[in-house]
Order: sequence, then C-alpha cells, then structure tokens
Amino acid sequence: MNFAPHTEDEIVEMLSAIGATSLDELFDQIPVDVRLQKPLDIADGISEMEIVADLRAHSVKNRDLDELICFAGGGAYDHYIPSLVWALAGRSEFYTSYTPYQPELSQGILQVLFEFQSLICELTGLEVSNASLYDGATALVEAVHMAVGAGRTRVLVSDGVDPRMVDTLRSYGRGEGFRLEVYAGSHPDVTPDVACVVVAHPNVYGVLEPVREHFGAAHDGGARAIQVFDPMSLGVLAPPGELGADIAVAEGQPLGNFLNYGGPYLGLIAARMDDVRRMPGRIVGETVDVEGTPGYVLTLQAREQHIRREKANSNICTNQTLMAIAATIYLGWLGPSGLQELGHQCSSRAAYAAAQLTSIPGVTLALPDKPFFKEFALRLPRDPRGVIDALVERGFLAGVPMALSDEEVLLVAVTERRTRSEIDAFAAAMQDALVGP
Amino acid sequence: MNFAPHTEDEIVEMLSAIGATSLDELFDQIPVDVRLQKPLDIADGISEMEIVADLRAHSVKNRDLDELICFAGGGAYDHYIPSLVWALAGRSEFYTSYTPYQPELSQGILQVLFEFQSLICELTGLEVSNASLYDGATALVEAVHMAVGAGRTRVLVSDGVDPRMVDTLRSYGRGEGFRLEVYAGSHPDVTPDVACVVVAHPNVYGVLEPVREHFGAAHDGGARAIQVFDPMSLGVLAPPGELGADIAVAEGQPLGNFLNYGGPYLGLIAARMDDVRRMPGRIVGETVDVEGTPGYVLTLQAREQHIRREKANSNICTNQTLMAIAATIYLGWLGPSGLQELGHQCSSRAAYAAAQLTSIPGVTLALPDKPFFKEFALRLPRDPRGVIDALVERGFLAGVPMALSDEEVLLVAVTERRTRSEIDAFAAAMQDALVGP
Amino acid sequence: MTGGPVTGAPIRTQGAEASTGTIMSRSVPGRRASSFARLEVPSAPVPTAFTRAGSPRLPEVSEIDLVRHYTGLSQRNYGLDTGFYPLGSCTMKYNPKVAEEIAALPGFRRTHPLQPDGTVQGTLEVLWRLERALCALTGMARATLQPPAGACGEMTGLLMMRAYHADHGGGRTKVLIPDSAHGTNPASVRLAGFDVVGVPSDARGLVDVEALAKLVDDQVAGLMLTNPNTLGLFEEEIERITELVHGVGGLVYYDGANLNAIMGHCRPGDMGFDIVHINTHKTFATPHGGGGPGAGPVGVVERLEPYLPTPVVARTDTGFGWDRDRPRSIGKLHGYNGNIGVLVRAYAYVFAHGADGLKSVSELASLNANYLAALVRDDFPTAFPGRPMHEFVATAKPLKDRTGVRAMDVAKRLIDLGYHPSTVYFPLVVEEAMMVEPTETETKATLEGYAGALHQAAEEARADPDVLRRAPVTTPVRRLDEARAARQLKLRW
Amino acid sequence: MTGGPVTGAPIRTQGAEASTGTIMSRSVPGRRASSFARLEVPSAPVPTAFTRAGSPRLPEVSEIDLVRHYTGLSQRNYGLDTGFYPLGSCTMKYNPKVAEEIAALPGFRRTHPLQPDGTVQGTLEVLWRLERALCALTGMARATLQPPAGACGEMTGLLMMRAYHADHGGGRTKVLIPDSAHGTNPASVRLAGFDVVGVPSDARGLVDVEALAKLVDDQVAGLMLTNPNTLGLFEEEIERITELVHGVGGLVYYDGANLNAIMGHCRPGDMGFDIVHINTHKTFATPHGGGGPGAGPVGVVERLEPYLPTPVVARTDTGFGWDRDRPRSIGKLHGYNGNIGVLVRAYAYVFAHGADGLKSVSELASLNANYLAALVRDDFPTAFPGRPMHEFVATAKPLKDRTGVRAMDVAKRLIDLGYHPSTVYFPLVVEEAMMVEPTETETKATLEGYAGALHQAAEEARADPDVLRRAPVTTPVRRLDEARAARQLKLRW
Ligand SMILES: Cc1ncc(COP(=O)(O)O)c(C=O)c1O
Ligand SMILES: Cc1ncc(COP(=O)(O)O)c(C=O)c1O
Repeated sequence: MNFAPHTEDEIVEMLSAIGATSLDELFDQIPVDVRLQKPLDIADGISEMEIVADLRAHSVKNRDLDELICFAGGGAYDHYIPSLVWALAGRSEFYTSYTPYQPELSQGILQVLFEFQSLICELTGLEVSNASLYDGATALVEAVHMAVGAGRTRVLVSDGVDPRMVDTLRSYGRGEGFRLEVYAGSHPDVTPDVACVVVAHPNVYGVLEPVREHFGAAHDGGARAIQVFDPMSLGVLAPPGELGADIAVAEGQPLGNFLNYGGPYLGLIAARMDDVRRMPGRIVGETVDVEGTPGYVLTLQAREQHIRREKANSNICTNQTLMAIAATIYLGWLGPSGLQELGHQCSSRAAYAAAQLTSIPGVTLALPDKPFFKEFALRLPRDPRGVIDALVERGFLAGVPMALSDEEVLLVAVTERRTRSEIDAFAAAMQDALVGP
Repeated sequence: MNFAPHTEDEIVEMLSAIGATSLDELFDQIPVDVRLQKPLDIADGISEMEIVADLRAHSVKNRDLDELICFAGGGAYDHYIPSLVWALAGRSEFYTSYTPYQPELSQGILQVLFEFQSLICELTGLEVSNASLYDGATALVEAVHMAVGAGRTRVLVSDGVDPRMVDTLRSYGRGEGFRLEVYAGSHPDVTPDVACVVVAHPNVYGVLEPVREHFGAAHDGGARAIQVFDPMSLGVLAPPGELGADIAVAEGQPLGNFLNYGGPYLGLIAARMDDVRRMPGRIVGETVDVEGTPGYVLTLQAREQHIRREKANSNICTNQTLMAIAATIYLGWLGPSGLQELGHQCSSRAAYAAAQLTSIPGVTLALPDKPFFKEFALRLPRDPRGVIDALVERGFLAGVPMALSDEEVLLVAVTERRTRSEIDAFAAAMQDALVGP
Repeated sequence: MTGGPVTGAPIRTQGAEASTGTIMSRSVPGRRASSFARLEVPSAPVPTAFTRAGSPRLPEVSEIDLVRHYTGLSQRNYGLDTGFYPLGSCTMKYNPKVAEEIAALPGFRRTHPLQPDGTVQGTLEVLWRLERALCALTGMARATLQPPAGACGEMTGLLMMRAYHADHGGGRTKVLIPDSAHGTNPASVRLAGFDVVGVPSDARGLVDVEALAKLVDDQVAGLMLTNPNTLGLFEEEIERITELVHGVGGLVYYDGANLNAIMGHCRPGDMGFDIVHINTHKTFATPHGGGGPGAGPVGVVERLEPYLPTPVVARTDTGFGWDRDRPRSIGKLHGYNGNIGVLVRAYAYVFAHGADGLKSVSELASLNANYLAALVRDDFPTAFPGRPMHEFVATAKPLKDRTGVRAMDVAKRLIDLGYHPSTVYFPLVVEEAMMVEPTETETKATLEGYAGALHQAAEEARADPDVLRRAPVTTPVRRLDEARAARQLKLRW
Repeated sequence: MTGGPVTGAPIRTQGAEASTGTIMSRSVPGRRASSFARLEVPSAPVPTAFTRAGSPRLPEVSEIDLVRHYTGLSQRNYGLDTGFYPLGSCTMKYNPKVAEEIAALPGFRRTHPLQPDGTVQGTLEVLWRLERALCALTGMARATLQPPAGACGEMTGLLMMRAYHADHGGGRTKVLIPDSAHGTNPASVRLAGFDVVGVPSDARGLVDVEALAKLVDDQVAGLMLTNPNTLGLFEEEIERITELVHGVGGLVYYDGANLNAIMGHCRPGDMGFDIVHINTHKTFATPHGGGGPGAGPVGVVERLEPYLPTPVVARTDTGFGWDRDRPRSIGKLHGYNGNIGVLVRAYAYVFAHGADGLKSVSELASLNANYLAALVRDDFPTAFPGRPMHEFVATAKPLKDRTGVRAMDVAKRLIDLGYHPSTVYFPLVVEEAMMVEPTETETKATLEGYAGALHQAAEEARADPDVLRRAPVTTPVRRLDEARAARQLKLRW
C-alpha cells in the first residue's frame, strides 16, 4: 500500500526538471557512513485488505465493552456517546485540518473551539478556558505550572487526587522544579512558599469533598486553589468557580469521547481572567475582519512556544482539538437539563449499585460515611485484582483496583448506561465470584 | 426519542397563529368513526442508547462475515470494499439529499451520476446507462420491458440465468403480459414473436457461456439480445457490447456495496443509443447554464412517470443512487488495471479452490468441462444444505445450494479476498464435514 | 430578510478555480489507488477465447484524487444536513445519525442474503417485529418488506389485486386514480396490466364522490388513493369512498406517501383500505440517498395475505425463518429480500419513537405545515380552503397574474436566499403549485425564515421581477439549459 | 492560471445568509436533543450541600440544529481532503481512510485504559510490534509510546537526559539548540529545567560546526536537532556534530518532525543520536484533527532504556503486559498510556507501507519538494543553496524588496487562488520565509497548480500589489484584526 500517486513516467520527468538522474541522487547529501545499507527490519508492505484483516484479528483478541459490562472508572468512563457526535466531529474538513494558522480558511475549527471554551467556562463557573490540553493529568501539570513561581514552589495535593495524576505531576515536577506533597484531610497547611493546593471533587474514591475548606486554607495562605473536577457532575454539583477554585482541570474524555484504551483524551482547563496570560496552549478569540464581519482567530499567541520560545508558558503545540470538537457537540446534545438529568441518573444508579453490592456478605463501602457521586470504593473479602479477573470470566469489568491507606479497594463506577438489570446481574456475579474458586 | 424540536411554548404560539386551540383540533377533519381510539399496539418510545442496545443485541445474534469465511455467491459477493468508498459516499450532503429536482443545488449528485453512467458504459461496451435501478433482478425486468412490444411478447431465457432473476421476471410478467420460456443450450429458437433472448455470462453456475451463439440466434430472429453480466468480470472478460448484447444488466452490489443481507443493492442497465428513449429511470445529461458554464441535469424526463404517468417506460421513482455513488468511487479506486487484476485474482483463486475441493473424495465439479470465472458448482456426496450447516459450525459459509437439472449442487464463489490459507482451511473443513456426522 | 435565523445556505459560489471536470480530468496513465494481496496461488486466467481486448476507460487516480474529487462534489450538493428541504410528498425529515450507526453494525451489514436462516436470527427477528409494528400502525393483517421503494410497493399491491381478482372471477380491467395522484400510481397501474381511470377532484380538492359513484362498476379492480391526498387534505368521505369500491367488489389501495400525517390518529385499515404501502424513506426518516435507496413495505388485510410476495418471515418453535411455501403468492419482486439495510433503519425509527412518539410526530408535522401555510398565505394562498395536514399546496398564480413571475422563479430565488425550495408544479391539479412539506423536525425559526424568504421573493417579484428570473446567482451553476440537454444528448464521457 | 488542475478550493464565499452565530443563536428554552432511559432505580440525588444552584448556559437545541450547525461549520474549514496543504514542518500528507475504519473497531475504541492486561492482548501486541518497528526505523533500542504529541516527546526525552546525567555525575545545565529550531524545542528545554543555548547556522543553513565546537563543554546536557533541519537540509556533518556532543558527555536528541525525509535511507541511531521522537501525525499520516491529537513516541539507545517512562509493554511467556517495575524510570507523562487510538492508526500506516513502502515515501517526498522548489525558484528562491530533502524554505524577500508585498500577502492571495498556503515566517533564520512541505501524496499536477498560483501572485505583486494586500476575498471572512482580538479579549459567549 502506498499513497504516493507517482507514475514511472512522472518520476522521470520530475527528476529531469530538477536535474537529477535518479531518486537515489536526492539522498547524496547524506554521508555514506550513515546511509542505511540494508532494508529496514520491517516486513514489506501489504494491501489495504490485508492490513484490515491483521488489525481486525488483533482487535478481536481484546475483550471490549460491547462484550464486558463496564463498571470501571478511575477517571475514564463509559458514558453513552450519541451517534451524532462522531458523525459530525468525524467530518473530514475537521479532522484532516491542522492548527488554524490561516484563520480565513479555518473559521469552522475556530468557531467550534470558541464554543468549546465558552462551554467549559459555563460548566466550571470560571472565566477563561483554552482550546484543549492532552488529558486530565497533563492539564493538572499545566495548572500547577501556572501557579508555581516567585518563591512559591511547593505544591500541596490532597490525598483524594488520582495517583495517576500525582505521578504525572511528579514526573514533570522534576524538570519544572516544584515540590509536591500529598496531604490528608481538608485543612492543608499553606505556608508562604506554597504555590497551590490541589483538590479533586469528586475525589478518586468518588467522594464529594468539602472543597471550600481546602480552598479556604489555600487562599488564606495566598496560594492558588486548583480543583480537579468531573465534567459529568456539573449538572448537579456546584461548579469549581463557585467553590473558590482559581483554576479547574479535568479529564474531558467522558464528554463524547471513546475510551480508546486511554487516549486520545481531552485535557480541560479553566481559570480566572486574571490568569489569562498564564494560560497554556491555544486560545481562540472573536474579532472582526477588514469589513467588520465577526470572525475568530488564535489569540494571545505571545504566550506560546512558536512566538515566545523558551519563555513560553508551556511547550504544547499539537493538542486535542478533535476531542474538543466532540465535547462541544456532546454538550450541545445534552443541553442544561440533559446535563442535570445525566448527573441525577449517575448518582441514582450508583447508589442503587452500592446498595446491591453491599448487600453481598463481606462486601462493604470502604468509606461508608462519605457521600459519593457516580463512583464508590468497596472493601472486598478478597484481593480486588482476583475479583476483577473472576468477573471478567462472568462478562463484567468490575472496576478498578485502588490503594486506600494500606489496603487495596475496588472502585466501582456507574454511569447512566448501566441498567438496573445489568446492576442486578453484576451483583449476582460478584456474589458468585466471591463464594466461587 | 423524538426529533421534533418543539417546546410547549412554541406549540401554544403556533397553534394560536393558525387559530387552533389544541393539536387534536388539527385532526378534526378525520371522521370520528375512523379515528383511532386507543394507542397503537407498539411499545412506547425509548432513548437512543436503548435502541442501540436493542439492535446491537439483535445484530450479534447473526453470524456475520467477519466471523464466517465467505464462499457464498449466487449473485451477491464478498469482495473487498476499500474504506474510502463509504467515507465518501457516506458524506451527508450526498445521503441526506434526494432526487436532484433542483439541479443548481445538486451538481454533486448529478455529476457523480454522470460519472457512474460513463463508467457503466465503459465497463459494458454499450452506449447509454441510467442512474441506477433497484437491483439486478428488477434491472432484468426493465430490460425485458424495453424489448417487449409490437407483437413480440415471448421472452426466451437461458437456463443459466439465476432462478431468482427468472422468478422475479415471472412475477412482473403477469402484469406486463409477456411470456417467459426457459431454454437449454446456446441456440434458442427465435420466432418472430420473441422479444428478447436473455443470457447470463458468467451464468448462475459460474460458467462462461458461448454468448455469441445465443445472441446470433436472437439477432437472426429480430429479437433483442440481453446479457446478465458480472461487473467484476469485465476487466478480464469481453464486454457485453462486444458480444452482441443490445441491453446488459447486472447486480451491481459487488461494486463497493455491502452485502446487507440482500439490499440495498444496485441494478445496472446499459443499452445502445437507439434505445435511449426506452430506458427506464433517471438519466443525467450534461448541458450548460445561462452563462455557458457546463453543468448537469436530469434529462429525457419525458420518459418518466412524473411527466408521462401511465405512458411512462417504468414506474421507478426512488432508485438506488447512493449505491451508484459507492460504485463510482469504487471503480475509481480500482482503475482499469485494478479491475483487470481483480478479475485475474478471482479466477486464479477460484481455480485453486476448485482444485483443492475436488481433491476431496466424492467431491467433483458438477460441470467439469465448462470454463468458469469466480464461481463453480460442486457435486457433493451429501445434501448441500446439510453440508452448509456443518461448515457453519466450522466457521465457513460454504456456498449456496442450487438446482442443476434434477440434482442440487453447491455453488462456491471465491473472490480476491480469499487467501490460500483460508481456502486450504475450507477444503480441510469440508473434508472433515463430509466424513463427520 | 425577516423571520429568524437561516438554517440552510446555498452551495458555495463558484470561483474561477472551483470548476471541476469529471474524475477523468485527474486521470494519469499508470496511476492507481487499488492494491491486492500478492497472488499466492497459481495464476489461472480465464480462457483467451473469452478475454477482453482493450481496457475500459476508467480513471487512473490515487486515493487523494478520489477523496478530494468526491469531497468537493459533496460540497456542491445540498442535503437535509445543509438546511431546510421542504419537498412536498417526500417527507424530508431529519435522518437520525443513530440509524446509520446501527445499520453499519457488521451483524447487519456483513451478512449474505443466502446465509442459512439459522445464522441470521437477529435480522429475521428484526424483520418480523417490524412487520408486526407496521401492521399495528396501518391496521393491516400482514405485510411484505420486500419492495425496495414505494413504486415497487404499488406494483406489488396491484399484482396482488390482480391475483385476488383472478381467484374471484377475474375480468376486471380498470383501476381508479384521482387526478391529483403521484405519477407512479398510473405508471404502476399500467405495468400491472390495468387501465387507468381518472377520478376528478371536487371544489374542495377532495375526491368527487358523486363522480366516483358513477365510475365504479364490475370492471373496477380497485382504487388507489393517498389520504391525506397530495394536496395535504384528508378525504373526509373516506368511508363512503371505500364502501363504493368495495360495493362493486373492488379493492382499495392506500399510497402511504402521506402516512406521516396520521400516525396514531387513524389507520388505513380502519378507513377500509385493503392494501397499504409505506415509504420508509419518508415516514421513517431513512435517508433518501440522493435519490435512493428506499423501501416500500406493503401491508394487506387478511384475505389478501395468501398473495403476498414470497417469502415472508415466519416465527416457529425453533426461531425465525423464511416461509417459501406460498402457492398463491404473486412471487418475487426483488432478487433477494428487499432493502434490508433500510428496513433496519426503519425499525430503529419506529421502536425508538414508539406509539407515543409516532403519534406526536404526526401532530407536529401537521402543526408545522399549518403554521407555515398561515405565514405565507398572503403571498401564496393555499389552493383549496380545507385545513391541510402534514403538507399544503400553495399557489403562485396570484403572483404570476400580477407580475408574470412563475412558481419556478420563486423557487430559484429561494435558492439564493438559502433554502431548498418546495416541490413545484405538482400536483398537476393546481396551477403554479408549490407543494410544501416542512415535516415535524423543523424548528419554528426555520419555518419563519422560509416564510420570510418567500415574502421577500414576492416583494421582489412585484418590485423587480428580474431578480427572480435571473435567480439563482449564488450557486456553482445558474439555470441550466434542459432543452439542450435533451436535444444534444451527452450522457457519458 | 497555469500548471494543471486545481486540487483545492477556497471555502465558500459568504453570502448575506451564510453568516452564522454560535450554537447559542439556535438555542430555545426547553428544547433538548438528549434522552435517557427511564430511571428504573430509586432516585438518589447528591446531597443538597453540594448541589449546583443555577444552570450553566448550554445550548438548548434539537439534533437537527446540531447537525446543521456543525455541518455548516465543517464546510467553513479547509482540510487535506479539501485540497493541497503544504504546511512546512507539519507533513500534511493524505490521511488514509482505512486507518479511521480500523481505529473505530470496537476492540480498539471501546476498551477501558484500566482493563486487566489479559483482556487487551490485541492492543498490547499492536503496541509492542509498533515499538519494534519504530526502533527498526530509527535505529533505537527501545521506545515509549506514551507521549501524546511531539512536544511531550521532547519533554520525555529531556527528562530522560536529566535523569541520565543525574545518575552520571549531574551538574549539567545547558541544552544546545540551533537557531532554526522549532519553538517547542526551547520551550521544552526550559520546562525540563535546562538553559537554552543557541547554536548559529552557517552560510549553508547548516549547524555552524565550528561555533558548536566552541559551545560544547561539560555543562552541556545535550543537543537537540532535527535532521534534515527545518530548512529541509541534511546536516552533512552530522557525525562530527554528534561526536562533539558525545565528546563532552552530552546526549543528542533527534526531533523527528522531519523523519519523512529519510525513512529507509538513514537512521538517527546510525548518525549518533541517543533519543528520537516521532510525530505520528506527521510521518505516519494520522489525522491532525484540526490541531490534534497526535502522538510522540520516543526511542532511545540501550543505555537510556532504564529511564523510559512507566510502564512499557513487555512480552512474556503468557502474552503481553505492562511492565511497571522500572525503578529508574522518569515516571508517567500522561494520565494513562498515551494516545492509543492514534498509535493504532500509526501501526496501520507503518505495516501497510512496510520497509519498501516507507523508503519509497521518503524518496517521493523529496522528489516532490525538489520539483516544486525548482518550479517556483524564479519568483521565490530557496533561502540556502543546498538541495532540500522533503521540504524547502523559499523566501519572498526579493519580491518584497521590489514590490513591498510580503510573504503573508502572497499566502493570503494563494487562498483566493484555491490553496492552503505553506508555513510562513518560520524558520526565524530566513527573512520572509515560505516553508513548503508538499509531501509525497500530492500529484505532479497539484504541485504545478500551486507553482502556477505562486507565479500568478508574483506577477500580480509586480503589476498591482493591492490585489495581494486585499486578499483573501473569496473566504467567509477576510483578513481578521488580530490586534483587536488580543486587546479586546472575547474568549467566550
Ligand atoms: C404520493 C407518492 N406516491 C408514490 C411515490 C413513489 O414512491 P417511491 O419514490 O418510493 O417509489 C411517491 C414518491 O415520491 C409519492 O410521493
Ligand atoms: C520541528 C518540530 N518539532 C517539534 C514539533 C512539535 O510537535 P507536536 O506539535 O506534535 O507537539 C513540531 C510541530 O509542528 C515541529 O515542526
């Protein structure tokens, strides 16, 4: 398979126009010593029907979520994606274009991103959003980067923040030179060298946090308050802006994006207008053209790497625009009342599932006194990983194993997709697995 | 689920604008006696995610051709469909439009259909094509209808024509008043009341027919010569126009259309220019606009039902345009050399499969002396239907049962998709099934 | 322009560079997009006696050539997804994306028509359930899903009529059709071997029942009717009509093109119809595909059931299967079993809406039509006084009388104003007809936008009719010379 | 216009009616597209202490509103499928449709990142095989597939550099970067905690090796380079360069943005590079998505392998699995395991092309760039004399000197002539730079068409420069006021 359109005759004509006698001659600048003398150690090319057959064969070795009923979450959720989302986001004028460097040819992308920014502001109750980051974890990195500086290099992270996010933050921190400390409870000790306090709400155990307490402490200490949120909760939960967050970040996958075994996902970030010049990545703004017609452009580019180089806020260039398009369309599909109904469905179905599962002997809520949204942690009489495997045999993806203090619990997530009969079957299978071998 | 956008408020406003007080009032013209007093006996509506779950559950009860390796043909074939075909034919500007009654808004569809007509003419070696018919069988009905008239009402059909086509022809013949006779051999007796001679080449058993002999007889008797062809064969087989056909028809499904359990398919028809005014259905022609810019329109509409009503050539209105678009793109993907390679691959793989299968004790070619293209008839030591079922158990769709004189044979079709290892596995499974229970 | 935001837009104006030749203009000898697996079996060409000498002139292009060419052509086409598309009698309602996703499931799309019944139980059950729902909706006893479009459904119905009469004395030669009928009706009648007898309309635009009474006799095989009729008006004397035909032993055929008007409110079966076809591409929103495919299931009352095409889906102890043992059947009307992929979409539509949703569809379709009729009435009065249902037929005759501007000119001007115009010049019984079917999926604002554009066109007609006669000017091509197309036939490259 | 058919076309001209507000302009209180299953479990709202008071202002629209709005917006956007898109450094080659079909298979698309390894053996094997192929292609020992784009790949590489030096004495603070480098390079260097030291170019547009020799010292952690460089020129003294850096104990990083130039001809590993990132959205044609997603796998030589991000795919007796037991790893760079959906597409590209296909890709990419450079040379000479590889940087400086018209004006005029212009004003080392990367998937006719348009623009610049300064005039909007956008910030509704 090869998409180059050249015929032999054309190659000859073109070579002669450039004064070369062979294609090989085009590589004459490469020193002989470094020229590859043998074929690459990759098989020779195959036809389209063969590559499809190969990858289809691989794909069916996976057990996908059409096959396993999904109660796994941990930041990535099996919400329903209406067909129109990808019927539209999948239009090739969108997905085969690139960063809108020529705005006159890119009003489509630019306007969708403007709408996306608006929606994220509306969701979060904050004032400014960008046009996407890689994912939730790297969005948190960028948020912390916005906060760090001028003598403030300590980063206090609540122990309810997803450890995958904390790990990612730690990796970047090695370069960016901030120090990361995890704290328990809701009253971090915010000294003047603290850049920010990071709280997840709902937290990684699904629990609703007393966010205002954390953020009160942050603000009292002059630090920025950063919230990790779940966009699907914001029809029913008070938005970060209202809870005192200065910056809010999230994994935006649930907004119309497929689970894709982890990516491509969508990093969301929103902040207060004061911080607009510290924001990372692309930002779209509205303006007018020479005739006064409204239109959209990339703006505040002086923040970015292609202009500011080593002084840029962030090194991000290619982002996750296509996922932002999907999120925009998805949120339009939901609408405000749909977002609210979604939240209510999730919390109700999760509560039902928790009740059914904890009626199994030996299964209890790991955090029994805490309110939760759509995910909750179970203490099981057996190792959660073994239980997960046993439930795969029974057709369920039971959840995600997660450390809680020094034990391992099972995180169970319940979206609007999970029907009562699926939940009942899941509870029965869990019971069966726990008594079984 | 409901796609109507009306809010309660809007309904009230709109009702008042038309001077009605309730939606029910809009149905006042319906006599009370015939008004339905109870709800329809259909369940109440469900959400998108529920209808998807319902139909997905149904779909997985089928054993599809990603699961069963397909050697079935009988007019519908498992050729490879390159991804670009439906990525393009599936663009919503195409599939959500209708018959191009307003050509200024429909140059896209019109031009594709013009290209389609051109391609069908090129394939068949004939002069005029229309913009699609329902399927191969109804295309044959239309072709016969073109030939019947003025004292010529007998239709001679070679016994190599697919019985499904013959049955369909017979049904329509009851209304259109032609008489259908099936003949054996290649020298039909063409008396002056014969309207046409119909020959399939390759025929239903996959066999290459001495078409010129059939058509010589037809023309000697003043009848029209109609060929049923396989579009996938025309890279390697002489085209109908060259073989003497006056009208050629085919099932166009293999040209980039999915098997779809039998439809939507694509009826192809091509004829000589003399017959253009007898052609059924839409025909696109090139013309110019008021400024001299070339463009396309539906033409010769005076043939059609919406103008000519009971004197129309055909009653067809909605046709299979979308399938014609797919066929156009597919043929562009193939190109002339691809079409030829395709034919060569099919005949080679079929020959190999025939050799492997007939090396199984008791399995022989049912028509051993006849050359074939991509399909062939096997005589089996057991009832073909039972063998098909046994091979389904083994992961193969073994073929199609077909009557040949008074026995039943198995038609095996081999497309370019069937690899040597699939064929070998199929032969092994067949052997196993024939010795097994 | 008045009346709310515009939903559609004309296809882009053609710049000097936008003109495109056919795909052949991109062809370069030796270029090719396709590739195949290496031939790993012995080469076995067909015998030389059969081989093709030359090569057909197919394009020689790369994938990117194909992608750009057909993407570009798609952008020169206006679809429902582009904007409002109020073609009367065509029910151009929103085509749900979910139906496309469902029909593309491999379990549906990748199944062979001749697979054993045991391997397609899912599809067979879908067809069986759809048949039951269509019967419930129309008040019929059984249905065939085989006809691939409405016209074929008509043929199916008429052949059943023929077979029924043949079994009941025979000798009936005539089928009655109102003068407002769609062209496929008379065409089908003739192809089914009957003579067409026209039934006049009365001053209300309804069947002239007195005239009908005079036309019915024992030569009449049946009557074909759509109700509401093509004027969007309900045949208020429908019971009398069907009784008249039944009285002489005839059958009554319901052309389902306008079923969108009455779902859940009344049923053809209850009105006395014996045969009903449904256009899934209308009522159930399966995409029109630029001209097709559709599907035209046909329901019948009990006594016609033996004549249904072969095969029909049967439910047995062991599951679902095709019943081919039907001695009185009219036979096959399609090479396989119809446009299954379309029927799957129809199933999704019917069961997602459900009884309540379908009923509401018809209510809102009528509401939209009546609202739009009211908005445009001053410039374009409806042709007949009755309250229309899901569509209305207005007339540009007053405008033409005053300004000379014709319905076609108004239509072309609408294109420049961003809309696909309605059907024009049909039904034939109305002069300068504009047959408008907005469907229930359009918003109030869209209707107001369209009404605004119609009003603007009418004003312009009065002020400067040339604006309309010159239209459209914003499209890739302007008005095309259809006479030349038919005279200097150029039908291929 | 000269030189063959036009492949692209500008986005449609905006008529009075085509102007569109945001989706909010379609919003009507109470309207809604979404629906859910009936809640068949007890209602359990979140505790009131946590609930949201008001409602966010999301649009209240129907499906048809959404479909028309976003279909319309897509038509206001130019993509590769619309036409030629020769953005230098971006490798805008044809995105195979087959890769989209493959990535949408439920086995890939519908899997959760935290599923047990045993349930995703297909994907893990795909990742493992892809990693092997990338190592073969670049001459590296192992690779991580985790970075979601090139810039993150840079960060990954630099953090590994940091960790490596920390294990080997530490204390290195500087990273060298040529002045022609892409902006992400210096930005990443800073974020990784190093100082940027610029390396000047010489008269050939290559690294000034003498200058480099003076810059290397034991403070140098490494050098970042792309080769061919952003001018499309191969660093002919590459061995000397890598030796110089290695000589002081530094590491050499290969920015893979330009890998499309050399596949199968030479390998970064053989040139002495220690770390290589690849942009799958460039070299392997995964769609750019209007700005993303991409993927930025990073390969390393043996001695850096311990530092690769966690986890990496391992092959064991029982199958494939994630190896998380990597004590010296720099850790995680992405919340899960990277842009898997993109990597699946990359796999399809790599293995469909194979060794022979990839080699040919680079040959034809160079051929296209050289051919186009030759065609436009008279008006727009290349900035440096050397033979470019897969892209070339021309300059509009002579034209500007003569006519005052700038590269940006030429770019805007190209839009009116039907093309997406090349990158302009990058790399910074060239005045009035036009950085053109045609890629191998474009046809000779397309290149000639683009050259013709450039020539026309140059002629116009000489005859009537205002034509260029006014451009574009065929687009939905004309030149936009960027200063105003930054001054009067309007970043949301
Ligand atoms: C009233 C009426 N009857 C019959 C038909 C024919 O249906 P089809 O186009 O599906 O063959 C139509 C189609 O437009 C119609 O409007
Ligand atoms: C030379 C070079 N390096 C690095 C990058 C950054 O890659 P990405 O956009 O994938 O982050 C680019 C992107 O355009 C580039 O051209």
